[in-house]
This record gives sequence, structure tokens and C-alpha cells, in this order.
Amino acid sequence: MKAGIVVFPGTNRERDMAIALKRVTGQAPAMLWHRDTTLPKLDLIVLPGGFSHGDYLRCGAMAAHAPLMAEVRAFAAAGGHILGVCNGFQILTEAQILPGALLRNANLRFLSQDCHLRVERADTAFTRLWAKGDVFRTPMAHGDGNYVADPATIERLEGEGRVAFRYARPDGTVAADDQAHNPNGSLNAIAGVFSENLRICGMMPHPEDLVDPLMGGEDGKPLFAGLVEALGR
Amino acid sequence: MSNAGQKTVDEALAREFGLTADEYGNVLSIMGRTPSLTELGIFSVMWSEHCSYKSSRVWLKTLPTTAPWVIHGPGENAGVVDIGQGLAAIFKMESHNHPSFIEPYQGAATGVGGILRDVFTMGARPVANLNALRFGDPANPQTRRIVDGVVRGVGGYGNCVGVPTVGGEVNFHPSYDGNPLVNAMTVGVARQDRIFLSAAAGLGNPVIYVGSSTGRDGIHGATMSSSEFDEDALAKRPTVQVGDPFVEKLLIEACLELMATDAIVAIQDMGAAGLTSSSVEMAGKGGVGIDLDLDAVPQRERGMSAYEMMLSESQERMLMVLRPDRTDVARTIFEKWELEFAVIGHLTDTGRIVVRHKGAVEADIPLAPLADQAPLYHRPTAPSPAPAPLGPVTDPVGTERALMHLIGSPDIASRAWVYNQYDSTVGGQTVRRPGSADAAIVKIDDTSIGLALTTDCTPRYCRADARTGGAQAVAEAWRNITATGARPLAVTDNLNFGNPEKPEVMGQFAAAIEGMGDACRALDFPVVSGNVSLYNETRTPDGTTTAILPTPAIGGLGVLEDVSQAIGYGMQDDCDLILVGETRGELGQSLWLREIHGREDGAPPVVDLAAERANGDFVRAHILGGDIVACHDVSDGGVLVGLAEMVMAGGVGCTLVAPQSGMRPEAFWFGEDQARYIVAVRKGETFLSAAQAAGIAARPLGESGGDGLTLPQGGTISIARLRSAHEAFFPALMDR
Amino acid sequence: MKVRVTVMLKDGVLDPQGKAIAHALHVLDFGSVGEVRAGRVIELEIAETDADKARAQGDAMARALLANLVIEDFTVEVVA
Amino acid sequence: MKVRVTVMLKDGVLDPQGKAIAHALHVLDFGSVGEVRAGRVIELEIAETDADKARAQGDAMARALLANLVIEDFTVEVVA
Ligand SMILES: Nc1ncnc2c1ncn2[C@@H]1O[C@H](COP(=O)(O)OP(=O)(O)O)[C@@H](O)[C@H]1O
Ligand SMILES: [Mg+2]
Repeated sequence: MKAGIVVFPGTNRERDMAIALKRVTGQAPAMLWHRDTTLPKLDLIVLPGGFSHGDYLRCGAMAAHAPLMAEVRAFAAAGGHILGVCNGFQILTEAQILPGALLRNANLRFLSQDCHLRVERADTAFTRLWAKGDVFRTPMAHGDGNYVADPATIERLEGEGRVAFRYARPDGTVAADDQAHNPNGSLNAIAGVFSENLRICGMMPHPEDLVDPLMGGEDGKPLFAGLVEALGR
Repeated sequence: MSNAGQKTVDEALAREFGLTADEYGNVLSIMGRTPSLTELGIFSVMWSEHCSYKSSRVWLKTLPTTAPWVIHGPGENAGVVDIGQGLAAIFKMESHNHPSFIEPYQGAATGVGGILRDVFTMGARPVANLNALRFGDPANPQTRRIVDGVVRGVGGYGNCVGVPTVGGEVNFHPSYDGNPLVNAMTVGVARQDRIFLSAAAGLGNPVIYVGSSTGRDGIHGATMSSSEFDEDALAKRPTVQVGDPFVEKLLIEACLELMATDAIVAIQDMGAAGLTSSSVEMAGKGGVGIDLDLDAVPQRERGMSAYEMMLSESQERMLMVLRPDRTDVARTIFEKWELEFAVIGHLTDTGRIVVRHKGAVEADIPLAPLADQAPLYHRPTAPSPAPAPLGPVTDPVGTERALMHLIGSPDIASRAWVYNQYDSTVGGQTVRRPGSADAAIVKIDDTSIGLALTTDCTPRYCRADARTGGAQAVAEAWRNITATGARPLAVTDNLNFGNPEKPEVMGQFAAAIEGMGDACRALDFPVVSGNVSLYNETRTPDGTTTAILPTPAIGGLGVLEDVSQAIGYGMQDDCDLILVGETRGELGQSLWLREIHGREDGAPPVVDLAAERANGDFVRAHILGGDIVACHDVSDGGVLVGLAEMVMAGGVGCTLVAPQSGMRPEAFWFGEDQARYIVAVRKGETFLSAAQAAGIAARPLGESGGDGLTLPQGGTISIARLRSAHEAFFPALMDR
Repeated sequence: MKVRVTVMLKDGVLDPQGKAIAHALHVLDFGSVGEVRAGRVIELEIAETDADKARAQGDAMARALLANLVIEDFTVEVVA
Repeated sequence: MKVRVTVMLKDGVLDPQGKAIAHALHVLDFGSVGEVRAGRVIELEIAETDADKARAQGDAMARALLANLVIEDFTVEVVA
């Protein structure tokens, strides 16, 4: 699997992502600069976390207009696999590659803590090493992770099975109005969504920061290992 | 010479700028004429307490600063120590106390930004931030606003630049009501052969300005932070500096990219007194002259005068001297990162700083006397009376109630509300996050090395006995590092005190430094960088001045060759619990005394540095040997609070045995005797005999297991109950 | 000319900031406050002397960047 | 009544957000844009029928909470 990580001015979790990808693929991903206008041949594009353009105006708004995003869009249209994490998810929604938007956390504070995610379907490249209903722990670190979309969009996402992950209690139960376990107040406790073709996944938490027992566990590793399985080493 | 300002320069103006009559007299004799406004501005900031350390220098010189592993001690932008494998840790702590009182968010944010620049200016990629915070009485309505702004500011800046905030401390005390303390620490890592210094060199070499443009921000910030607050302070404040962490992030990346080339001769961040202090210090250190052309300075506002540009404290700016043939390489890098890049001057052989603006020479000052004749004061010191020993005290509440009260009290309650607003995992190298070990542990990418980081100070001990308090702060930092298995290497400090012109404050300062020095020497734990913040006082409308508690905050750094050997304090199942170190049951100045009796008196616990060293070396050896699986140093609140913290962190309970015979339970459980550790070991007997053989005091405390903390007299407190008592304070104060 | 673009969350989109502000105002004893909505305002100097053209530019910038039309509405005024 | 409080950074105070927006607009080819300042707007429903009183309340709320007078200025309008 040849992966490329897009770096925008202000991106700050590209290194975490590179470490995680290298851990599972054995090879360093390509680092792509936002102003580039061509893509190398890739199996996976990752939009990593951080504060692209300082998160000024709206998180991800300015990055969504970066020159390289035209290539990312074309890559998506051609059926490529894209993972957007945290700011990367925000960029994908701002670029309208994924539906919905991410508002300020309900308590208006930046939240850096572990959360638990429930896997909503296991037949995608991102989730194939889990079973539907599995719960895994992952760090989150964001101020704007409160997922919203209009009712019609939500209905469609739910109906088409495009919710990738939900915030959950460790036992797998989901309670959208329980602030301890849906910490940012997301609609239907949505933590991540898929594109229609299930090849693009955006999520707020950071599985890439939990792929090493030294850092407290490997709970996030199946996501990356699954991608390698699906897209080839 | 033009005098861009409207003001006449005279002694009265000099005083307004914070210079004394004598100091102004000295300026006149150095200059041989009346200085221009810009020149007066330059003298006043360079000779301010903040830049010249005029009250503290004689005492700072007494601190030990060397060790075989110290690469650069105080004097550079940050301290540099050898951490093995050709790498160096570069670190420093700095205060932003006064700005944080005026505008808590921006004050704290720019504090973080400033200390980051001190570290990456030396070539290090910042790998961790810490922050030591002191706030006023939680019951004071101002406190909540300040806590909220400061915590948001620290997080807002650190999270955006993408440096994990991994530790720190928070205290509350009414003495900080009008004067919170915000001490920020940054730790970076560089290759030892790629460390950048600030001494300028090379006649004719270009002087380059990079980063943000210059506005009228914080003019006279340096002199303001060197005088005490009065009721007018809020009205007189200069334009508040606003931080731009996004630009800082770009600046880090651009500087590190440039530092991978051979373009840089010298580099220095523009901190307090911005362009003035950076240019004067770079030229001064290199023994060269410098010519600046202010027309070339990128400006954010129209019509700025030379005086304003030289004194502006606009953030996110750096000054560099480059090899002339590499200027274009540098320009290309800064353009890529969309940062200002301007050649604003060159080095000369005149030994003078010459500042030109709009065709006029606005300043022309000889650099040597500006530095050498900077004021230096041997301020009178008055010793504080020795605290009366604590007489007999009763225990009105019993062990269980005291424990529940203490773990929910402001100085012990869970800090999760604070550190959960800080991104502690960005970088993917955080091995121990806040709330899980006595020191945070950060791995160095691509190596097996781990850094152990902590900040510590117990100001109530310092007020009672500054010498003991100074030693205790160093000892606690050393102990916190040791408790993870790391080898303590060096410290940075942030000495926060009141008005040094008061002999009793100067006495506290001197005694605290003596205590720190004692401890640093005894523990081989030299001071490699630091910062002094004086005049932390508030003048109340009735004319009285109150100083803060003396607060010599210590930032400690240690190293683990193999980071996988680091341990935390989370309780592990099926262990014997052992207390290492001797217990005399010292309740003087303890939190038990304060929280249960409402008293802040008695002598602080004795700091026995020989015991500290022996106990710590013993514990560390047994952590690295794999015998100890969890370890917590005993500090605020004593042994029982320490045990409760272990239980909460690990989610595993424990059953305790009766305290030491002949000692009152409250003295055993809540005394704050130093040099002690609670360790969880698999084989208690073996460990105890090893301790005995080594001459180390150790006694069994009980064993781990279950889902509660069971006291010797039988009552069990569930982990859930402990946690709810521990976690209530901050949300109740802040999330109303 | 100076153009002001005001961006507000669409009706029906939950506004966490507005809600928090309302709560804080109630705590401060501003009991008469009902619903609160929070938004952004962006003031732009535009090198343009014709008010209609300036407004049109503001509109174009709002659509292109300043507002996220998935969740936000905007208005444009020429203020100077 | 509905009151709108607009909060802007004071002149001379660095506005990182405005700066970044201006830059982004230039990249998007809105070359005519000069200085950009970003601010906040808060719309409040107030249980009050007198416009002057509503405005006075908005003013009080701005001072108490909505604006940070150390670095920000505000204006209050009654909009409905
Ligand atoms: N201001 C802060 N920022 C980040 N972490 C903090 C802060 N204050 C406290 N912490 C963390 O909370 C935990 C408990 O703090 P404290 O009780 O002071 O620790 P200790 O007694 O072990 O020195 C530690 O992990 C500490 O690093
Ligand atoms: Mg401690």
C-alpha cells in the first residue's frame, strides 16, 4: 500500500500518522505539500490532524481550497481510498467530499482524552479487522468535533449505513445525550462517516496515536492493518 | 540627531521608563550627551529587571550549573544537556505572570509562544510543554475568570502549534489573588552537532528579520513586568500582545528547515523588548557592532516610530545573522512558509548599535558599556523568622473523613479538567500522559530514549522557611523523575517573588536560592536555564502591598535510555505495597493541617538531602531492575493521599495495614515527610530485605487488589467514591 | 469600500455557542434573555468604489470561503 | 426584541484570523481585498418591548460577558 499524507500549513499530526502507517506497512508514506498540483501514484491519501491555517475562520475551510485538493477530489472521483482524521475530517466536510459539518464541542472546550468508538460496519477497507459492534479505545483531541448535518442527510447516512463509528460506552452502548460518552455532542453520537462508495472515511478521534503498546495500547492499529490488507502491502 | 518622539528626554521621563536617577546618570555618562527617546527606550528595557536581572544576578551566580552532561548552562536561550546517542535536550521555563493578569487568555498563550521560541531558536524541535500555574482563592470571583482564560490560552496556543502539553501543576492560594503565576516550560530535542547560538559574527553579514510583522504591541512590557501592580495598572496597560500560534507553527517549521542547512551564523528569538534585546544581545555576545535600518522592518501599522519599533513586543518574530551567500536559500524557505523575511541590517566592527529610520540616526549606543555597566544590586536581605514548631494538634475528623476531604481539596483534586483541555498526545510519542506518573514521559522518535519531565514547587513551605522550601522544590522534582525510573539530569527554574526592594522579600529570594543550590549540588542536578519574575505583588486600594508566596518553580528533566522501562503510579493488582523512606509524621505546613484545621503554620518537613539521594537511587535501581511495578512519590497530602491517587489512577484497590506503632494515625497517614516513595512490588519480603541490606528505611503498607481502598480499621472506600470526590472540584468551580 | 459579511448558523442547526452564552448570561442574572445565536462577522476593505460591485464581491467571497452553506447563512452590507 | 452585539478587536490589536482570511482570499483570486478584520456577532432575544431598554441590556451584557474590553470593542443594535 502506497500512502500519501497531505501537509497543509498548520498541520501537526502528520508525523503521528506517518509513524502509524510505517508501523503497519514497513515503508514511509509520501508527504505531500498542499500547494502541489500532481499526485504520485497512491493507494491511500490521508488528510491528517492539526490546525491547518490555524483553524481560523472555520476548521478546514481554507485547506479545502488548497491546490492539491483538486487532485484529491479527482482521486476520490476515481474511486481512491481517503482517510481524513480530525482536521482531515473537517477538511473533507468543508470540501463537501463528505457530508455534514463539525461545530464547536458542546461544552465549548477543547477535549483531549480517551474515548471509545463502536464500529458500525465491518465490510469496509477501514474497518475490516473489526467486527460490527466492536468497541475500541482511542485518543481524541479537538475543539470542533460536534458532528451536525440536516435531518435529511442524517437520515440518508443512517439509512445507507454510512456511519463508520459512534462514540460509545466501553460496553458498546451508545447514548447521544450522555456527555461523558458522547463528549462533543455529535448528532447520533457520530464520530466518523463514510462516502457513498465506502472508500472515503472521515473521523474525529486519533487511532494513529494508539498503535504502540508503549503509548498505552494498540487499539487503533486494526484500522491501519486493515487498510494494508485491503489495499495491499 | 532626530528625536522622533514628542517627549523631552530628561530624568523625569527616565523615571517614567523605570530608570532610577543614578541609572539615568550612568546613561548620560555612557552617552556623553542627552540620549534620544529611542536610546532612552533601549537603555530602559535593557536595564529593566526583566532583561538585566539586576536584583537577582548576584544570587543566581551561586547556583551550580555544571555537570559532565551539561552542554550549555545558563546564558544561552535555553539550557542544553546530553541525553545520549548524540542528542541533546534543550529546555527552559519562563513566566508570563503580569500579562496573564491583564488578559488571561493572551497572557498565557503568548507565554507559551515565547518559551517555545527560546527552545527552537537553538535548533531543537519542541517535543513537550509543561505549565506551572498558581491562582488566587477559588472563592474569589476573579479566580474563575483567570483560571478559565489561562487554561484556554495555554491550550489554545500549545494545541495549535502541535506540541503536546504533558504536565504541570496548579495551586490555589489567596496570595495570588491579584497576581496569578503562569510559568511555561518547553523541552526540545536537537542533534548535539546542530545547536544554534546567539553570538553574532562576521563583519558585514546580513541581519535578517523573520516571522510576523511589527505592531505597537506590548511596548514597555519588559519594564512593566518589572514593577509592581497598582490600581492603575489595568488602565496603563500597553496594547495587549496577541499570539498567533499558526504563525509560530510555520516559524518552527521554517527555522528547522533552514537549520538543516549551513546558512545560519547566529539566531535569537525576539522576546521581551523585541528588536532591542535581540539585536543588542546578539551583537554584544559576539563582540561586534550592528547597524539596523528600520525602514526595512515589516510593519503592521502605519506611522510607527523608531522608538515604537525598537520596543515593540509583537510576537512570533526572530532575528538571524546569515552567511551572505545563503541569504537566498533562507529567503526561499521563508517564502515557502509564507512568513516575513527582511534584511534589516548588517554587522559592523564599531562595537555600537546604530539604528536608522527615515534617513535619520535614531540611536547610536556603544554596546560594551550598555552590557557591562548594566545596574547590579546587592539588595539588602532580611531573614524571615524561623517558624515556630507545630505544637500538638488533635484529629477532629478521623482518617477516612480527612482523606475524602483532602482528595477533593483545591490543591489535590484531580487536574483532569485542566489537562484534558491540552493536547497531550500530538506527536505520537507520549508514553505517560498527565495523571498517570509522577513525571510525564515522552519518547524521542526513532530512538529508545525517553525524557521524564516535571514541574514542582510547594510555596507554602517556602513561605515558612524559604531555604527548606527551595531545597524541597528541587528534591521533589528529582523524586518525581526518579519515581518513573528515569535518571534526573538538570533543572530549569522560574523564581517568582515579590518586590526585591523589600528586604524580607529579598531575604526569601536569597534563602530559596541557597536551598535550591544545596539540593542541586547534593543531587547532581544542576540548573541549566531559568527565569526570574519579581514584583509579584498587588497594591490594594487601602495602600497595603501583598506579596505572593515565594514560588521558586522547578522544571526537572530526566532521561531513560530505554523508555520501555518507565513506570507510572497506577496501582497494579497483586502487589505488596511498601513505603520507602523514614516517617516522622511531620504535619507542619501540611495540607492536612490547612484543610482540616484551617491553619498554615509550623515548620515545613525537613529536607534530608542525603536520605533523598540514597532513597531515590535505591528506588530507581529497583525500578530498572524490574522489581517495582508502580511507584508514587509522597508529597502533598502524605501517604494516604498518595495511595488513593495510585488506586484511582490504576483502577485497582488496596488493603492497608496499621500505621507505624507509636505514631498518631493522622501523622503517619497525612504527614508530609520528604524523601519517601510508595512502591508496588511483586515480592515484598525480598524487597524489604534488599532495603535493609542497603540501609534504606522501608516498611510494609499493605497489599493491592480489590475495588476499593480498605483502611486498617476496616472501612472500604470504593474507587468510584474516591473518584467522585477527587473529580468534583474543578467542574464545580468552572462549569457552572 | 468596506463590506461586512455576517455569517450565522442556519435556523434549525443547533448552536452550541449560543446556548452556552445564554446559559452564562442567565447565571449572570440577565434573566430576560431568551434565545441566543452566535455568529461571525468579517469586515473587508475592498478596492472598489461602486457599492453594488463591492456588495457583489462580498457575496462571492462569502460563497467561496467565508460561509459554509451546508450549515450557515450570510448577509452582506456595505458599511463605508 | 432582538438585539445584535458585534464584537471586534480594537484597532492596533493583532488579528491573526483576519490576516489569515485576507491571505486565503488572495489565494482564491480576490485580489481587490485589502485589510480584513474578523469579529463575533451575538444575537439575543430579550424579553423587553422598549428599544432603548433592550439596547441598554445588550450593552450591559456585552460589558459583563460578550466582549473582552481589554482587547475588543463592541457595538449594540436593536434589529427587531
Ligand atoms: N497545569 C497543568 N498542565 C498539565 N498537567 C497538569 C497541570 N497541573 C497538573 N497537571 C498534571 O496532573 C497530575 C497531578 O498533578 P500533581 O498533583 O501536581 O502531581 P504530583 O503531585 O505528582 O507532582 C500530574 O500528572 C501533572 O503533570
Ligand atoms: Mg509531585
